[in-house]
Amino acid sequence: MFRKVLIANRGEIALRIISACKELGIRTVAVYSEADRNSLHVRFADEAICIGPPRSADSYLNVPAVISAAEIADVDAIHPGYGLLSENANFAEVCRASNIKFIGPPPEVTRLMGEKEKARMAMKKAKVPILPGSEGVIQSEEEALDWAKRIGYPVILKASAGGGGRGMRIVRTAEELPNLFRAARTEAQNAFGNGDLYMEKFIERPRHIEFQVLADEHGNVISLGERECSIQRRHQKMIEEAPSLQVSPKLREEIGQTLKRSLENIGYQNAGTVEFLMDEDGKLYFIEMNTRIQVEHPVTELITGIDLVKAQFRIAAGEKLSDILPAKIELRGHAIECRINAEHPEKFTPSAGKITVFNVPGGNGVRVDTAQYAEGVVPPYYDSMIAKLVVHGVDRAEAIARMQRALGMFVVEGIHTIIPLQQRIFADEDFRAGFFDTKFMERFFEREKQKNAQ
Amino acid sequence: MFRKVLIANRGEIALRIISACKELGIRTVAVYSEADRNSLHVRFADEAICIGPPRSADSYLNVPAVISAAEIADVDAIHPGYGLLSENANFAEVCRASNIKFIGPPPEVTRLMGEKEKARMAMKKAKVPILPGSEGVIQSEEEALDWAKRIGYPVILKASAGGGGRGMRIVRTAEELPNLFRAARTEAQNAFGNGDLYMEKFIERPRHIEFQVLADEHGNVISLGERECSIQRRHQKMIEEAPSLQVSPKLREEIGQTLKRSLENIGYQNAGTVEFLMDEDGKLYFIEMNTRIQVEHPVTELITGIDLVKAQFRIAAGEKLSDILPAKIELRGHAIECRINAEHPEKFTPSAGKITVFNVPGGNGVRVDTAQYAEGVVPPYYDSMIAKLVVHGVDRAEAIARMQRALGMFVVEGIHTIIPLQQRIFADEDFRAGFFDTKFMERFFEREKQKNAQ
Amino acid sequence: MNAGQLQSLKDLIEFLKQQNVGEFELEQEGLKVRLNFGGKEKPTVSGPDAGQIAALLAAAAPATSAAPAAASPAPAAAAARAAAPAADENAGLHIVKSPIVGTFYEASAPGAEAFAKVGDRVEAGQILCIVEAMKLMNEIESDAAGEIVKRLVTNGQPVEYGQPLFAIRPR
Amino acid sequence: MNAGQLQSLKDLIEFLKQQNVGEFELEQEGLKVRLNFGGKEKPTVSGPDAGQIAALLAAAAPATSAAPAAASPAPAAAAARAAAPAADENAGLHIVKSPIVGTFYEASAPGAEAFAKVGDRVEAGQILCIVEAMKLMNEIESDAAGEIVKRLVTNGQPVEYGQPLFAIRPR
Repeated sequence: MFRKVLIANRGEIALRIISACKELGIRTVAVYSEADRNSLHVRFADEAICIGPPRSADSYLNVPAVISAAEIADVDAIHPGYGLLSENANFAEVCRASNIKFIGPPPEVTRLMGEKEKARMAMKKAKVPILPGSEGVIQSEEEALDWAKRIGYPVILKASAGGGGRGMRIVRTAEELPNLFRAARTEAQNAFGNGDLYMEKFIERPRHIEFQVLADEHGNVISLGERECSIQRRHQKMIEEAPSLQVSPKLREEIGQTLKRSLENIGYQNAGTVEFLMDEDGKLYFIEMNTRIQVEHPVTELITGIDLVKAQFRIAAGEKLSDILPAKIELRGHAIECRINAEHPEKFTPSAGKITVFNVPGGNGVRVDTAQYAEGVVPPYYDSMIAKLVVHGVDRAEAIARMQRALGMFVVEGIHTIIPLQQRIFADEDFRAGFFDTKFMERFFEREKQKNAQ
Repeated sequence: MFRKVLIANRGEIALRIISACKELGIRTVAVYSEADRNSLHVRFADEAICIGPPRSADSYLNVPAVISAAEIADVDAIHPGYGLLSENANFAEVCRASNIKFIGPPPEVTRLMGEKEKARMAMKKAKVPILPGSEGVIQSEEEALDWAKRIGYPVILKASAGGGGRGMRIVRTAEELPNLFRAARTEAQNAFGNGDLYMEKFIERPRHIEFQVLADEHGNVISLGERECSIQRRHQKMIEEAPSLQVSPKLREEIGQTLKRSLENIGYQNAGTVEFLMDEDGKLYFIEMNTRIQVEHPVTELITGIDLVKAQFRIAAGEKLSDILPAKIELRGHAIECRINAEHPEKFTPSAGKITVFNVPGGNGVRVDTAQYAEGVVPPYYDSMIAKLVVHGVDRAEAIARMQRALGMFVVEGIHTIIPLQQRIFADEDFRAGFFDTKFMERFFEREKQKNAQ
Repeated sequence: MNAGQLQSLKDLIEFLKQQNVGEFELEQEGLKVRLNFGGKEKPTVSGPDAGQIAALLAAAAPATSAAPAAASPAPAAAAARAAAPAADENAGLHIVKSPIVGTFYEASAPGAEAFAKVGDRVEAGQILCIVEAMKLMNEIESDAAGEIVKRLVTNGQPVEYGQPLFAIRPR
Repeated sequence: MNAGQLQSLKDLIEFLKQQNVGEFELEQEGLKVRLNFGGKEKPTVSGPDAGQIAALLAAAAPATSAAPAAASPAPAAAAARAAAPAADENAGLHIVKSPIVGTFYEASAPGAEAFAKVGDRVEAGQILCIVEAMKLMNEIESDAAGEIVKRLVTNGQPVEYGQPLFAIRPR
């Protein structure tokens, strides 16, 4: 096992990784920006090194600063957490060159999965169901009409170079296609300097379902089942749960086997998450793979009893999955996570500042992952998530009841949080019935607006 | 299910019960003394009623005050928690007369189990192994010699009326018996005005092992396995764990079956704990039964996945065990609880006062039950336990490592706590190896004294 | 609380009564008030009235009527609680508090004359009311001599330990 | 820090050095200092010396030498950190801080002459030292003109972002 590890992250995930290290007997080195001098990840690490000013680009995302800190602290390994440098293949390569073990897959795999089209093709080859779409760039309106016919309407046009909705058009009939194609191409050209478009099947009410995998460095891959992450606001997940009501044991087993085969072929290593969209008929389509630990990993930990971050370290130290995991993975009960963001619960403006009161709920079946504390400060420079409230119950009904009582006992004063919004979601009939998709929050806000207007 | 319940307790257990009620959809009424006006059990209950001044005898132990509060709040049931009125059969009777359901066994059973000699005889009749001893009062030295011969040395003489070590003598040989017998009788006579003595087998290095049971109101009893509670200071438990390393699956099954039979005969109802001593050969002897929820119930909850407090309510509402529990109870992993007392970690003087910093550990496998918070006050009137830190791991080694990291992250300032002592215990080789008995803490302090003297 | 706020509260109370609301919660920054008049039938009054709510509010929520400096609730002893309601107008008054939890009755039986009314001059040791607890009628004696200037609870109302019952101007 | 405390600390440091201690932690009410000199071989110095420990201590633990009023650590910006060590004796001095994390070297190569020594007069823009990060030798320029009155780190010592390197009395 490693002697000493640098944690190239901040906030709750840095503390989560430090906790795992402490339990494994690994010494820890925190890095921090000047804004995080009084953070708990600094307090609870064995050593701490200031690597730059508050802006992430100058500190947490500054590869030379992080690597220098690793060198002067003389660590064996770096855990990147999520976000920041976690999916930066160059960083993983510098680690390798510096003879420091990067806790994650090799840079080649990270790079492959980072290029969406290549990842899609690799998964398609391995027989993972992917969203039907055009192969490569569509050159003309005629070609677009042809693809749309093969894929079946509705389809969506997307900019090859793009993101954030620009150069994107939903097309429902052949009649409207030519105009929309031209509009998308112009928009993409203006936004990205590149007018290339491709086409995918459009799902009106998709669910976001993802599978957690672990892979050792001896060619073995295992799937630990799925998480349901459809409750999102502007593509940001807010609530995640496991298992999904929509995934039958048979489907879980099938996807698990397919992922095992495909990721063994690709040479995947360490923890990863394979994201799918589920259509209205319950069919899953691969969209992308995240080559790191995920924010919402605790829900999988609670139902499987497996510590995923410890597993990451043991995998990176060369252990085999068969030595890390129980012989048979059993899913037990139901887990739900609420992200607690420091945001105004209606306007969603970030709410940085000093926390005056911080009462964390506890008791049976409640887990809180946070690096915040009473009298602590939420700096304005980083992600607004200040805590994850996770519950475990014998079934979804108990988990929901438990989350409601825990949300009611989570007292944060001095800043705004979305706790009141989370409470309203858990009181929502559709949510409680499991009747939702990634458009749920839009409808939810619409319903609230109408109610308030009455 | 009940509509509204009064919680006749304070501190963490009051909050624990309120949490269970919230998850079951039951309205809650807190009662409080003037010293607890700002307590979390008052804050998180739906209603709260002040029942008296700080002294427990005038508030929490004041039966008319508690019953009056129940009447003016119009509750269906009272949950007594542990301690205070929980094993007061008269209180349970008043509840019954007032047409309020007492969450616990019927007063007759509480009364039987409260009289140790009767409880012992009832268990003996039901073939539960009891500590060998004299039957009733020993009249003379000759009779004492006779009993000692039958029981086998060493034996212990105890005052029938007594407690607290007075009138108690350990006898290792027949030669020393007559003198010790006379001394014990004189001491008992002086202390209690009653010189009656009885005799029991003396176990040099006993372990304290207890079995959790649940019993419904339809005659069904089940054992949920044991807890190991040998780490005690002055008969106060400090650390509890489940399962015990000393209890084989076979022994667990045997004792479970015996308890099921005997408690079904007795007509036991609701939750209870049967306490045993284990001798050096691994044999268990019944000592007493606690007819209430126990402080250390969370370790059983963590390894069984059963919510014991919710089960108490469901049983009291008339549900059957077969509807409350899974078809097969499986023990999963290992759980340990540390009691966090507001005491000086070396001198053990109680440490009341204002808490200035209160950082509760969280993350994977950590549960904290507490009613304390930053800026909260520990009043000097009550029990010194301010929190229970409970961990769950795949095995004892992981649970110990997790407890160590969690203790290190539990920051309490403003008052003293025994956290530093708990940390030293978890670093102790004998404790880690599971090599301990109820005398462990005496030896531990002796070893520390010797080390410090060097 | 200024005049406007007081008026709003009165409106609210009237509305609550109109609507037969049995429970009421008020939460402000650092302050939480809970009331519950639902449930069992009261033997002598048919339901809560506005005066009763106002009295309970005053008793349970000192911060709303006390000076702004006292707006954040400190650990409050019963004395502080009792003294706080309108500290200004109660200045110099002695407060008789309930020594037990129970139900307040003004008279020995429904329809009988009240033990004490506003304006009465009472002696220390004189019976002022009854608080019923567990079917026992506990006579509550005055612990001061003087004139009763206020009764702070209504007949049939549940009272906490330490809850103010009467205000007396001592002789 | 009074004279007695300072002397105790010096004794402790000498002792630590004597015992070849490679790591050192100091914790006080609300203050935690960690040092680590173990691990990789330093190219030019064989081990930590007392001056190095003292300098790091001074840099990392402002509260120990600052006035009692500053004893509880507030969120500290680098400026505060740099200015704090012996605010009294550094008053009026300009502190040159490390702009990057790395290893401090006084000279361009082992054995070569140091870029700057105490007593030297330097110009703004003049190279004072090198901080090595990822095998790159980064020349650190002075951001003030004046006389170097103190060097706060030793050759081969690891330095944080914002760590004070030199104290300059500005011209």
